[in-house]
Amino acid sequence: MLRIQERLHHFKGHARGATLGLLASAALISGAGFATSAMAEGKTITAVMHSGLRVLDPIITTAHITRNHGYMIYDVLVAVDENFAPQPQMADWTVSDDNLVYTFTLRDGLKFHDGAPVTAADAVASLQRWSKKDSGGQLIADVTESLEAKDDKTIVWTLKAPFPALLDTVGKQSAVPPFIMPERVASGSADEAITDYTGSGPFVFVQDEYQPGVSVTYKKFADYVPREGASSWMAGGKNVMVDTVKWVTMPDAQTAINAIMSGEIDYIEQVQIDLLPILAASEDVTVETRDDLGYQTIGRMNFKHPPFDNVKIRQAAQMALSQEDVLGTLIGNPDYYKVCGAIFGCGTPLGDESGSDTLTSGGDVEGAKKLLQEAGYDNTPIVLMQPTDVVSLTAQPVVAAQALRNAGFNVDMQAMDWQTLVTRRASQATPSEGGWNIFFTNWMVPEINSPLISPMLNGRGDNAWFGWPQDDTIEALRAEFIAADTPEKQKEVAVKIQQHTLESVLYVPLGQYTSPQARSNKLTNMIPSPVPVFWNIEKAD
Amino acid sequence: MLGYIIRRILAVIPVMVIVAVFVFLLLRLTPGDPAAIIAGDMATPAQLERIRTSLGLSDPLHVQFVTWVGLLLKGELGTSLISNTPVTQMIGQRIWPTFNIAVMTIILSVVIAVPMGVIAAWRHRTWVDYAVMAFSVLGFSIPVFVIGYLFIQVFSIELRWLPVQGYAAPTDGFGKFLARAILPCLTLATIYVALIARMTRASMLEVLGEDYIRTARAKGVKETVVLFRHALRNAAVPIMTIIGTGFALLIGGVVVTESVFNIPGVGRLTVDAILARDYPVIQGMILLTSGLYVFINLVIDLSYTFFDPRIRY
Amino acid sequence: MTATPQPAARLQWLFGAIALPRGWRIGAGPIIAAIVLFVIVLAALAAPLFVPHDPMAMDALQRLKGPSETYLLGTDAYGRDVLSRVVTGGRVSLFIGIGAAVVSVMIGLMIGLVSGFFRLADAIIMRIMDSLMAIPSILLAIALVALNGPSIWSVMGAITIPEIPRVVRLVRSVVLSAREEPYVEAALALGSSMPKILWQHLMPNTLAPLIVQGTYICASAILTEAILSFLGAGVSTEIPTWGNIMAEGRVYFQLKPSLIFWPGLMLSLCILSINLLGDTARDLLDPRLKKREG
Amino acid sequence: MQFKTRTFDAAPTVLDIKNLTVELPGNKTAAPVLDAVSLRIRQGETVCLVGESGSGKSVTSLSVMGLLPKGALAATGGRIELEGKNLLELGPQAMRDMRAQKISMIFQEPMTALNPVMRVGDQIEEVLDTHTRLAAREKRARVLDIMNQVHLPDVERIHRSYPHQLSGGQRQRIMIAMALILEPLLLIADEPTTALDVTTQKQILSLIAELQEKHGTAVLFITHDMGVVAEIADTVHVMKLGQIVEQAPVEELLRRPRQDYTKQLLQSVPSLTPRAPRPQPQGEAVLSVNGLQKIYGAHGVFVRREPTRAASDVNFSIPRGRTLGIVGESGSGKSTVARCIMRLIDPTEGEIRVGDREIATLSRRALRPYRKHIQIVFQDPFRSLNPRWTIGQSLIEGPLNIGTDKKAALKRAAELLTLVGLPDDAVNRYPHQFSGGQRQRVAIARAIAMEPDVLVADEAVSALDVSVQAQVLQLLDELQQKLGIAILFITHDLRVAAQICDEVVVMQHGHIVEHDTAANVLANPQHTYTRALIEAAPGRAWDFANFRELQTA
Repeated sequence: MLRIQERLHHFKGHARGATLGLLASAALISGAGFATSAMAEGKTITAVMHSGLRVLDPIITTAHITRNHGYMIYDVLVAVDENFAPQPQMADWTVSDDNLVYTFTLRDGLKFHDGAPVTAADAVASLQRWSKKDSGGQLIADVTESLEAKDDKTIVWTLKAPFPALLDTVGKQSAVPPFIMPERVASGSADEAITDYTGSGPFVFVQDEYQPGVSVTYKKFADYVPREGASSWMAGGKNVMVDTVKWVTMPDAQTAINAIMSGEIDYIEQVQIDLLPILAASEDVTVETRDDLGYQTIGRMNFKHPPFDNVKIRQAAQMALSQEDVLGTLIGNPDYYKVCGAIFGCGTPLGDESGSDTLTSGGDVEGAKKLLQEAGYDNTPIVLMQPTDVVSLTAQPVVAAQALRNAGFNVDMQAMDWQTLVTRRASQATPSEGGWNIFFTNWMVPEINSPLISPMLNGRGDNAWFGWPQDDTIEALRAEFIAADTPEKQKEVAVKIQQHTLESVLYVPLGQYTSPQARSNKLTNMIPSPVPVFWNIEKAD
Repeated sequence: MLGYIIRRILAVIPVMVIVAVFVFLLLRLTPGDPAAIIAGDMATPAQLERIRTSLGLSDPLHVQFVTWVGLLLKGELGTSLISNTPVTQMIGQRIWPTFNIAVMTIILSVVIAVPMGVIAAWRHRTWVDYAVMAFSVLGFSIPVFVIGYLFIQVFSIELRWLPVQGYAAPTDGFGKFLARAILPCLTLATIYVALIARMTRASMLEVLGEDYIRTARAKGVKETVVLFRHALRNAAVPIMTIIGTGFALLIGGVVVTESVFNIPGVGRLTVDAILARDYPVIQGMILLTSGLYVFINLVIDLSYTFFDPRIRY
Repeated sequence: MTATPQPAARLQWLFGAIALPRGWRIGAGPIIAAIVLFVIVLAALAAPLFVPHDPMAMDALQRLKGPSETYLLGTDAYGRDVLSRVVTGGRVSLFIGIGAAVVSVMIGLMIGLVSGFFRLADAIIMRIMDSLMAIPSILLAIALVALNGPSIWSVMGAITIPEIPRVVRLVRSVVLSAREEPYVEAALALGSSMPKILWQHLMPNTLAPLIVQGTYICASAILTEAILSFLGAGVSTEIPTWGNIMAEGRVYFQLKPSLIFWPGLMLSLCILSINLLGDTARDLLDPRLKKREG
Repeated sequence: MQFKTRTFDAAPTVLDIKNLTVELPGNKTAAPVLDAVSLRIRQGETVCLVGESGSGKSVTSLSVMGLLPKGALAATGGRIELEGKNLLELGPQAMRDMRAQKISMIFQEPMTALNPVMRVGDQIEEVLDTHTRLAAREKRARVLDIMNQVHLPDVERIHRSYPHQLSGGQRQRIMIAMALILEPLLLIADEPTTALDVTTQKQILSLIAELQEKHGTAVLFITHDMGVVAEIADTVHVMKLGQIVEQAPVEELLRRPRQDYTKQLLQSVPSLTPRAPRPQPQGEAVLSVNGLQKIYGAHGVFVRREPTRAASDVNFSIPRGRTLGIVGESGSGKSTVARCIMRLIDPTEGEIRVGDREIATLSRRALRPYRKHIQIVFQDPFRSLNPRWTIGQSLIEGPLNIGTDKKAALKRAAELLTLVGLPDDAVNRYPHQFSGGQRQRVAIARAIAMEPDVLVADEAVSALDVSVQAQVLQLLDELQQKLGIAILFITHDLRVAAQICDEVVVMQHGHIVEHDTAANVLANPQHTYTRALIEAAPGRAWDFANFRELQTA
């Protein structure tokens, strides 16, 4: 009923706007009916997220904002806690002794936002759609014998060969977690975005107030039954303590900071570090790091074309780079960055810094020059792609370009918007014909903290991630890792992978940084998490 | 008159067709792939290709064009590639902030600029004239975002009179709307005021030299009556014209102002769409703004008859 | 669509415009403007000879520093010297401004003459120009920069193209009204061919208004460059332009207003000077204004 | 000729200008614009102020109105007394109160003098709004009354018309109504009939006289036209370069001018006497026009306007060495005919023969070789020469087009300049360095540089002062005798036509109503329209050049 009324209101606003639209004064008073629509009732958290939400299908894209959206309105079977351990969320599980049969049992009281109960069939459809898109899911799919709903509550996943990391993969929090959607939604194509946004998560997506790229509103889902126990990262009880959460986008960092200081908004997911001094002046705002792992910034070269098809030249380039310079320019404040040579990130179980000396100690320009000479570099220009419209990626190319020039590279830095960059990096043409030699991007540490999921460690040539290394060694090492069944063995393989990665320069880790958030002091009980979640948070009046 | 209107509306058709073809080709020749945006960082080339196909981007250009034109003729603008929302709905959601701010800006500008220009012309070559001219040159010379930041710094941060940013619809309370709209409007109005004041002054200077002004004075009519009753109406046509052509300038300003003041309007929508290669949204917006520009100028042309009875169509 | 029906009489003044009016007076304003502009241009041209630092050299440890002896105006977010960048930034900004003015005037002149002369071409050309005018120039410019990548050339092109229709309209209206002049009819009666009349009698009439228009285009091109940079569609951050120095600096507006202030000041002074000179040129070339002054 | 002979010795003085001096402020070196002008007007008197352009007539009138352009001109000496009050000392508000109540003014160009965007009734009413407090109905009654007094037809309709919907004569009547509605003591009329056709001029002049009679208004009438002076003046003041050189009652001045300048001025006034007939020339006509027709009409998709017949069924021919005049009022189609003949516009129908070549239907390109045979001189000497070109460049443009060597062309240009009475070093100078009469000579030289058979003079002397007009007419005559050119002379002025034409064609509404020798047309007009034209010519019974009544032969 409520929805119907809202729609009526919406429609009336529209019609009235259209008829009176030409009369300026009339429109001033009445026409703008639904731009912000009805005011949210009760307690509302207004949050500025790192980017605008535009894609609503969390399976089709790996964009963080869409994943965060997924955690708002969907729930997952298994979730990792702050110790990287998989914990039951929607389902408990048992594993057969031969590690081939996983049986998940849905807990009681799970309901979709439209009131229908969550069934095993929904979960199976969702997992199947997910496993078509997610790289980890694809690995599991390769060894899957069957995945079926035994009854309304029971899901049985039978494997052809053991997959020790199955629970970690199903429970991972980043780069496409398997969100559970109703079967009617999940049974659609994995390449076409969904249009029905019914989930079973703690918040309900308010479609009428959704403005792509500008704002999105979530209402508390009254029928959500949280799991018992305290919440920890993605796991545990998701207790919603406010009525409405509203994400708004502010294209301008300055604006957001002014807005939180004047109390117009409650939360900024990522504050630009250079602007922290402004916030320091405010007594009403707390700046803190919610996720200590943060991000890894990286450089990736193109293995298909000269000069970076030559490993020596790749090494020379890596040698020329200094993490300190990159991070110092990008972040500036040492409190928020960490020089870290570990490809799996510092502070993670697999993290190890072997072989990263030059990167972490300010670079070795002379060594790079020498190496470059030995490699017989013929002054082939290096096409370095620089995005102009993504704040967190503007510094790396500029600093790297300078470092490479210092080492004797002939750098052709080409500025472009991010869109052009993501399109162009998919091109395997030669750099002079619309291809490229090197670009930079950032990963959340949980997205690269394991050889199973880190896209850069794929060595399958044309099927690998952009840059397309053909590297059998890394493939062998990854197989070895999958087979490793104890943490100790896994760590051992991980170190080998670390060494090999830096030696053949599969990619260049340029250090780790965290992104502080700002919250109004009215917000309390925020749990630490790499995903900015809105359960547990309380808001004072 | 009616015949003229019909002819003018018919003349709009080729213009809009050229705009449509031009924009379509421009966009499709632009490097950039909406599929890559949708899929994110981890997508493989095969996945991208599948998404492209499902969006219809793999079809030959002319097929895409025919599809789009077919939609247009049905009065639809298509569906956003990125957010999977109908373009008309997206524009519908975001047109009102822009519209309200633009209308308020125009009203504000005319109210400020016309008297400024009239007085400057009347007091030609006095300090009033020089002050008005200095302002109008200055208004042209400062980038609109600098003006915006200046206003924020002064009125919101130093004086704390007004909110820093955001937008509230008039339905949420007129005061609330006004508090948030006044700075963007002033920012936008600066250049518009400069433009209109300048044109008003020039046009008035010309009219004030006319014989009928001398006649009016010879009748012993008061100067205010001479200025506003006799001169201004005769000077109105070029002023109206500049208000119409200045509309294009306003659009440019709106794009910037919306991002400085965080207003969820169509200006930002368009820029975001361009950067994301969301073709249907860009095409829809450009078509819409072009159509609006043409329409406004048509209305202004017709309004000439109101100001000048000699003009008959 | 004919958006702005220019009464033919409006352009009448252009025909007497060649001989510099005798007894012309210039106030202090334009002279100061000329000096300011001269200094800015000279400084930009000679920048490599005297700026204290390489405007592109970065120092991660010297980010966002305030003014000091080494860095007179402080440093930016990459640890580059603001003074050097601001002075050098004029090069690209002015290049874009002047380039856009010259190119759009030249192309517009050619198209406008053809359009004013050939009736058939006129109909087609003016429809295309109307269409171009109807597309908001800033959106067109962003799209063009996105198309070609944000190099200096593509930014210049993106600014130039939307200006062309305005020049065409101007030239065309001058040509159309000049065609009615008795001396043009006399030339026709003397057996001069139309192309000759077009080039020798009509084209010179367009020069005075084109010079004025050119200064305005130049000013607005410099501004547009700044706005494009602001919207993320400008020249690469490596090469300083007034626009992208400000665009980068806007994030730090409250912390370091000087990042916007100095380039903004240079930009505004420069545009102010150009506009003032344009106004002066227009006044000098406009005998109607002279007449009113007595 | 019946002159006004009333005396005003007993009449009270309305306006007394004493030693009025007007100067350019901030320019002490320039000669004063008005130099100690003194002038007195008494009740009921009509004072004419005559002089050529630049003599200061208009400045005098504007001084009285207090309407000198601010900053450009300023009264620096003397007094202007109205009823004993010095107007120069009044404040702005007091001066505004004088206007329309005590002094009114009507201007030359009734189109531009009326506000184009206000209904004329409202414009008259504004005078009442400004100076009186009347009820709306009373106001309207008064406005309609004065409109009736100026003999406007259908006053209700005209009351709500805009100026552009009225004829020139009606507009001037509105101006007069506006000026006289408050019955001022003094009416200043600044060339009020110059922009009007002669027939309209006559009506307006008699209207002014009638109203003056009725209200006893004093009139200061400014004109350059001696004919008008003869018709209406009581007293005449002759101005030259800011000074009054002579003043006298009208008959006295016209019969016995004392000053040389006045004599010279009077001698340049052409009379309505036709020139002595010349022997009929031999040979073929060099220009003949047959059944010429020009129809303007829009054939738009959505437009349906009545086509305008600007000229129809026009026939005439000119033999070598002779001058044919086309006379008519504005809108008669005379200029359309000239432009068709020049092929500046394309005739709708008919043939135009130059020599034995039919040119009416030739394409523009094919026409070019025949252009040399027929040349034109335009009305406005300020716009007919390219301001960016030297005189030399303008003169050789045509010869270069027909393949003359540049050096030869330049040499010929210098000769031509001598021929038209200009120094031959003028080749290197620009048009703005010459006066209007000189430029018209250049334009004539440019035309004859092509050695044409026919010269079309389209109102070629209308924009010139009478003295210059006489010189240019003489030049044309001389050239015709030397070179044997046929001249097609387009004019609205019968006197001018009488001076120079062998034959006259009278046109009205695009048709030829009379075509005969000049002597016959003037002495024995057949058509009523021709007669009306002749009768409307002011001062037609006076032979100004000889200071006596016209001797009818």
